[in-house]
Amino acid sequence: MTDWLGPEEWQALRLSLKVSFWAMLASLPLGLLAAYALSRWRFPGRQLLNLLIHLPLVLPPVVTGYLLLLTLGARAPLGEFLGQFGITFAFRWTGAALAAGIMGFPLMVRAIRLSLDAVDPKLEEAAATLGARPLSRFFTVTLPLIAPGILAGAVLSFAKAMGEFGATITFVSNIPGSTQTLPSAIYAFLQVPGGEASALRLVALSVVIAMGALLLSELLAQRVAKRVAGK
Amino acid sequence: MTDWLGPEEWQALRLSLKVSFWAMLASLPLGLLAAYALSRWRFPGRQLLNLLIHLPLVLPPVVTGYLLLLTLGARAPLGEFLGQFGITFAFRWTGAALAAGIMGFPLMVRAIRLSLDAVDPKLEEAAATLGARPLSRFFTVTLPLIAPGILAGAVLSFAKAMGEFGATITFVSNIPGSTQTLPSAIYAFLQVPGGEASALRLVALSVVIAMGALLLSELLAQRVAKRVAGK
Amino acid sequence: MSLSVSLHHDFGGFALDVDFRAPPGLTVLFGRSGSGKTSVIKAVAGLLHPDAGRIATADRVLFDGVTGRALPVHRRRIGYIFQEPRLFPHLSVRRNLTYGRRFAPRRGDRAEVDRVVEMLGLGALLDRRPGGLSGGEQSRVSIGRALLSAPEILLADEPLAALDEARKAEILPYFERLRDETDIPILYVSHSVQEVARLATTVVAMEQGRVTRAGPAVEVFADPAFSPTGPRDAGALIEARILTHHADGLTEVQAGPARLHLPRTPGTPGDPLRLRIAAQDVMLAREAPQGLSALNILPGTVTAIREDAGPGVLISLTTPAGPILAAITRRSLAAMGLTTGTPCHAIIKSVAIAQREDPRVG
Amino acid sequence: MSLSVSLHHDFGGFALDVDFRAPPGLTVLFGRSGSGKTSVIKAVAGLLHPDAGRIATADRVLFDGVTGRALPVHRRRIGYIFQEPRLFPHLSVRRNLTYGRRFAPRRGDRAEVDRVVEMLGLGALLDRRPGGLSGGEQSRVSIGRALLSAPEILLADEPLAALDEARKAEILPYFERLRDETDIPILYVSHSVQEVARLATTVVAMEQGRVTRAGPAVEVFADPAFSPTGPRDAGALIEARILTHHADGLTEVQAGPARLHLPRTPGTPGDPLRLRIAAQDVMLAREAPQGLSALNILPGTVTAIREDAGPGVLISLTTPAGPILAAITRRSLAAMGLTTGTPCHAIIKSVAIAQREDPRVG
Amino acid sequence: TLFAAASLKTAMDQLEPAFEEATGADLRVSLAGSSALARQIQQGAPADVFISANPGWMDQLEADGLIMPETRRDLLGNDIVLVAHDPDAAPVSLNADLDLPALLGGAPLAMALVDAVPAGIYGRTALQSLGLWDSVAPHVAQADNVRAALALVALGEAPLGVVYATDAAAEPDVTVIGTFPKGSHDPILYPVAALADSANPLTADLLDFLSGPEARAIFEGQGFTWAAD
Ligand SMILES: Nc1ncnc2c1ncn2[C@@H]1O[C@H](COP(=O)(O)OP(=O)(O)OP(=O)(O)O)[C@@H](O)[C@H]1O
Ligand SMILES: Nc1ncnc2c1ncn2[C@@H]1O[C@H](COP(=O)(O)OP(=O)(O)OP(=O)(O)O)[C@@H](O)[C@H]1O
Ligand SMILES: [Mg+2]
Ligand SMILES: [Mg+2]
Repeated sequence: MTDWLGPEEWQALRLSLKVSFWAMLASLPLGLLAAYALSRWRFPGRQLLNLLIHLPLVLPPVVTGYLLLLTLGARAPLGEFLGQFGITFAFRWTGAALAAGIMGFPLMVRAIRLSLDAVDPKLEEAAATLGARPLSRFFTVTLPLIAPGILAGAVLSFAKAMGEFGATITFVSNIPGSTQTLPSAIYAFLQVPGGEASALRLVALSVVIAMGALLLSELLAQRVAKRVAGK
Repeated sequence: MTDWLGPEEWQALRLSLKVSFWAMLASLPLGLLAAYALSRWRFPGRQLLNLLIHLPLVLPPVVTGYLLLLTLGARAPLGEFLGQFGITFAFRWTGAALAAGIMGFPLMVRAIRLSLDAVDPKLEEAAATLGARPLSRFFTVTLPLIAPGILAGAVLSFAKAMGEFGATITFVSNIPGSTQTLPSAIYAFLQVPGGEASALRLVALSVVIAMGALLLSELLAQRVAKRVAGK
Repeated sequence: MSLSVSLHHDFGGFALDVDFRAPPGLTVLFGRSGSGKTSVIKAVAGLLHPDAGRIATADRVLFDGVTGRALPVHRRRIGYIFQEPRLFPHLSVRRNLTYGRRFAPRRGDRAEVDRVVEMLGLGALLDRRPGGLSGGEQSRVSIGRALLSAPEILLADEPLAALDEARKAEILPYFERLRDETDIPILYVSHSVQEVARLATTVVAMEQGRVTRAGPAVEVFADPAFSPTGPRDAGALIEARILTHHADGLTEVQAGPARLHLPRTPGTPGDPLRLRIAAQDVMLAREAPQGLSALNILPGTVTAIREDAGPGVLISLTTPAGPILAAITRRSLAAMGLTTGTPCHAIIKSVAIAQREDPRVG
Repeated sequence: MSLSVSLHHDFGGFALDVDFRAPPGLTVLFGRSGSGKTSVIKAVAGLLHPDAGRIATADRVLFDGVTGRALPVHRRRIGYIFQEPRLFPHLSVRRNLTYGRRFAPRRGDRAEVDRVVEMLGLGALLDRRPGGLSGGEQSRVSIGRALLSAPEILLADEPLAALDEARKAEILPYFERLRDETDIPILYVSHSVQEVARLATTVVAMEQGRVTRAGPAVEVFADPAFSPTGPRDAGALIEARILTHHADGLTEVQAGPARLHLPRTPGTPGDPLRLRIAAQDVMLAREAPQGLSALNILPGTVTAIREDAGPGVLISLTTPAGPILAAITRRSLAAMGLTTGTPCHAIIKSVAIAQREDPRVG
Repeated sequence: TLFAAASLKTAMDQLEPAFEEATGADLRVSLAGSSALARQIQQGAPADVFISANPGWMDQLEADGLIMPETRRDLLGNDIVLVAHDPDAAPVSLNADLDLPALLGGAPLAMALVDAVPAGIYGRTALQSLGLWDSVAPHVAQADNVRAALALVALGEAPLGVVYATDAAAEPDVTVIGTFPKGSHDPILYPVAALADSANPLTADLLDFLSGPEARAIFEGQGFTWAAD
């Protein structure tokens, strides 16, 4: 395996996994919150939030990356501000994770929201009559019932992150070891003559990984579904 | 408006709308079928189909475009075969729609599938006892109940198509008037120093359009939800 | 038409093992919660695929465990009133009701819809969606939906459980008419002795997934050993025929050579009628009593005395009207010195006879 | 503790407009399908936000339409047995049952769980999930879930509708105990006259969203004008006290100066007891009858005669045991020449008295 | 850290170990589109040296004061060529008489984006100055970069394409049938410069190394011309 992949590629793989994993994990709570807000709350600006979440889907990835660069780059006010607290995204793997997370965010929110919309409010009502506070209700009733949606959202976000590169490369460049992910590496290979074979190898790799994640999520989802069906 | 946009941009806008609309519309029946198969049928190769559908999410768009070129280009066997029936994708807007549709397909299928999984099979059973054949059942019970998922899938697919460019430009290139979509135009502007302002104009345009589609879908979804809730 | 059901199914922890014939008319499945009634009905509907068995009507095999052939649900031509309403949430009440009609080979006339809507009191709800309906309203829609699908087998799983007595009384006659005027086999689950007594042609009693007793309702009910929910619900069924309607609101019926009075009962002279005389409602006297408000006094002879744990005993009597049961206390048994063969009189209040839930009666 | 409910709500097409006080004990909401019972209960639970009104117990205001303040559902400390089971599909039966316990301020002891599980016969189902349970099993779990949440107000919407008689008889005493031994206000919806008669401290009758009659159960039931589901369900309630248990299985009770015999009834001498004597089960005689199997014969005087459309009439009598109702035919009325003030005898079969559903009786 | 246009990847893959060996330092090379890299530099990217495939972006950075102007020099040069898919295609002479549309036979001419990507711009300028542009413009399929354009030709989707000589040389499935005369377009240059913010002591070494003979051999091995010549 280590023979088959060069050390840089090996690094890119590890980084991709790290970036995708954290992109997914960090999006989860936010995605849940956003999906919940969109599904259950009526507030001014709701449709604006909805649009904002969908933006990365509509914008060419380069534009998303550029916007990130403009807002969270080392020179940008917000970026500088966060930098004071030791939070920097620019040209770090965290930035890659952020970009990947943002690109996968609309997919995650949609999946969770669809599940949320399908939860029978009568069950939440029942939990309330039994004395469960809103938060307890959410964790004991809503959350287990939307598990399939969360799983779907997570796998979509992960898969997207494994494939994302347009926004990532625009935002944090393509620095081996710190921001060069598999897709960036694939991109670079495709930029030069004769790079196709190498690119293909990496493509196969990311396909295998995504397939693993997908199978895992399907397995988990099946379990959840069985539990809920009462088998 | 026509002043504000150059004639080529105007054309790109029209083309983008056309491409996105058809990408969405043509994906719908296939997406429904795929989602149904994945949600309800157990067949060998099910997970393979699942993976295949998710591929465009995982692969860098360029790779997807390249694969399309390899399979459906004018010189590719399948492409030539279809060409005999007058079906060509290469360098046509149809190819752009195909690429966009494929890129949005995983999103659409997921959304529909989540809705399908949430449909209470007891209602389909009830329809069966009332004499409804599987197909009638699907159209009179399942389909109306998954309308929110279909809407979500459609809007995701449309939004994705409005933003897609990597696979599109790789597959069908950028021919003004026949395959130059808004995102390609935006990308082009971003390649040259000082092109940001022009790019921004087009970005704003696609955002406005996507927002419109989003709002429309939310409105429709609300109506559907109200109907089902019995209000 | 008759329906024969034989099936075995293992749920893991619960095994269903039944074999019975439902002759033409209405067959009641009777049994405690969890005894397997719904499972039997689901198997007939095709929603449960049993491990083995055979389900068939005179002219159609619905399921054959040997060949493994099972008719698909939608081709069984059943009307299934589920235990819970299961309405289509996205369709109006009207479209829920008429859902099955478009798939029916012979589509009932529009008047039929109006009749059923009228009977179920759904007129004001037709354009509503099920979401906002009350529990009873939902269950009425679900009854209507099954009835209007022109079924060739009717499966009713506790259809009236959520309804008030008055509403039940409006719907019961419809089931009676189905039972008497059509050839459709009806499987009917109910926990209500009154419903069972009134409707059942055949009774199939279940316990823990097995049939413990099956037979014609009249026979089963005359048996002092059959007290579906404790001895206090014992009662005999009597087949009678309407004689005349009196001006004071009573209907006189002929049961064998005997005549009985009951509150006005719809029907024309000559119509057959089934009466249930609850064992509790029968009083016994050695001498023919005088000056009582009770109108029906039947001479009879004690044929059996069944003593159970409780303070009561069940007395079987033969009377001109047929066998009846009386529940009296041990103390009375002793005081009156009744034994097998003792002649005595059964006193039945007229208003106690008969089709209890019908408000037009009484 | 008492609960006062006053509310107005317009559903568009259906208006709810009720105002009643539920004194300590169990208050039955009684009314036809669609009359608004569930809506009232939902408002008390906080699941329906009425347009106006006020809902309060002695020490807590749950809803005040004037200030607009409504206590959130989870802080109302209610136990709500919904009309449909509404179980949590992802939790085992055990975790469904104990769901409310962790939120209860005073957490009942574990023995309480075992007692409720035992009473509801859920022992074998604890590790199953609700999905595969039978209808009756689900509704039992839902009863248990509400009872185990240590509620301070209990709302029960047709809790026993899906259960067989034997099961009902096992659960009813639990509600009686709650009524008699705790201070919890209970709102209870039921269509069953027997359940109502047995449980109700107070009866609130509803029709089309309005209260048509409300008052102590004994009063309401003694009123010949109150026949909840048609005259044939009329019947008086009598308050009595256990005297002795006889060796032959009968229990003798004291009702005023009169003594009555009924089948063995649990309780120790001195315990209060409520009896329902259905008007149908009472026979009248001008002379004290002899040699009858009926053990209870009460002298009385006719106080009122109510004639309705049907062939029957309702006679109100005063007897030493209290006011009772008798339903007889017009023909008997004429034959016996009864008018207000006529002395006569009421004949009641001992087995007909009392707490009907309890299998330990009879 | 070196920011280099992605088209230099193969060369950079060889340069990196060579430089590391020579200096013992750790060189990191970030390869992306010139526009992306330039924007990142504008936003404070931690780069030390930038090699652009597009002089325009370097001008922009210079105007912004982001590079050390004295270190800027043109490093590499390149040619644009006309390539054909058909291995037997006859060479053509690129002048005003060439009937490109006829050669294409209705099929597209693959180029990079003619208004945005350097290869496309050079190609368009060359065709314009040869007077061929107007006739061929409707047939041009613009890819997002040269490699994609080349792929179109390699796959035969487009019979002809206009690409860099370096790319054409490395692609076995295309045949060069003509080189655009140097005068028909602006010189194709890859400028290099140290960034103003660079505090790395090795920056100067890297610049020297890039201009050194070892680097030259590597670049020329890839078909680039040495701009200093
Ligand atoms: N959202 C609503 N819109 C319109 N009508 C409604 C709505 N909710 C309830 N209703 C109507 O209010 C009436 C009372 O409903 P409710 O559920 O309180 O009846 P109920 O007395 O519990 O009846 P049941 O015994 O059938 O359960 C019904 O006729 C119902 O259709
Ligand atoms: N999938 C299953 N797995 C295990 N047990 C099951 C399954 N399905 C049903 N059962 C059990 O089979 C028994 C019979 O269920 P069924 O629904 O037929 O009862 P029922 O007679 O209709 O009862 P009820 O009167 O309560 O509706 C129940 O104890 C139920 O728990
Ligand atoms: Mg059942
Ligand atoms: Mg209700």
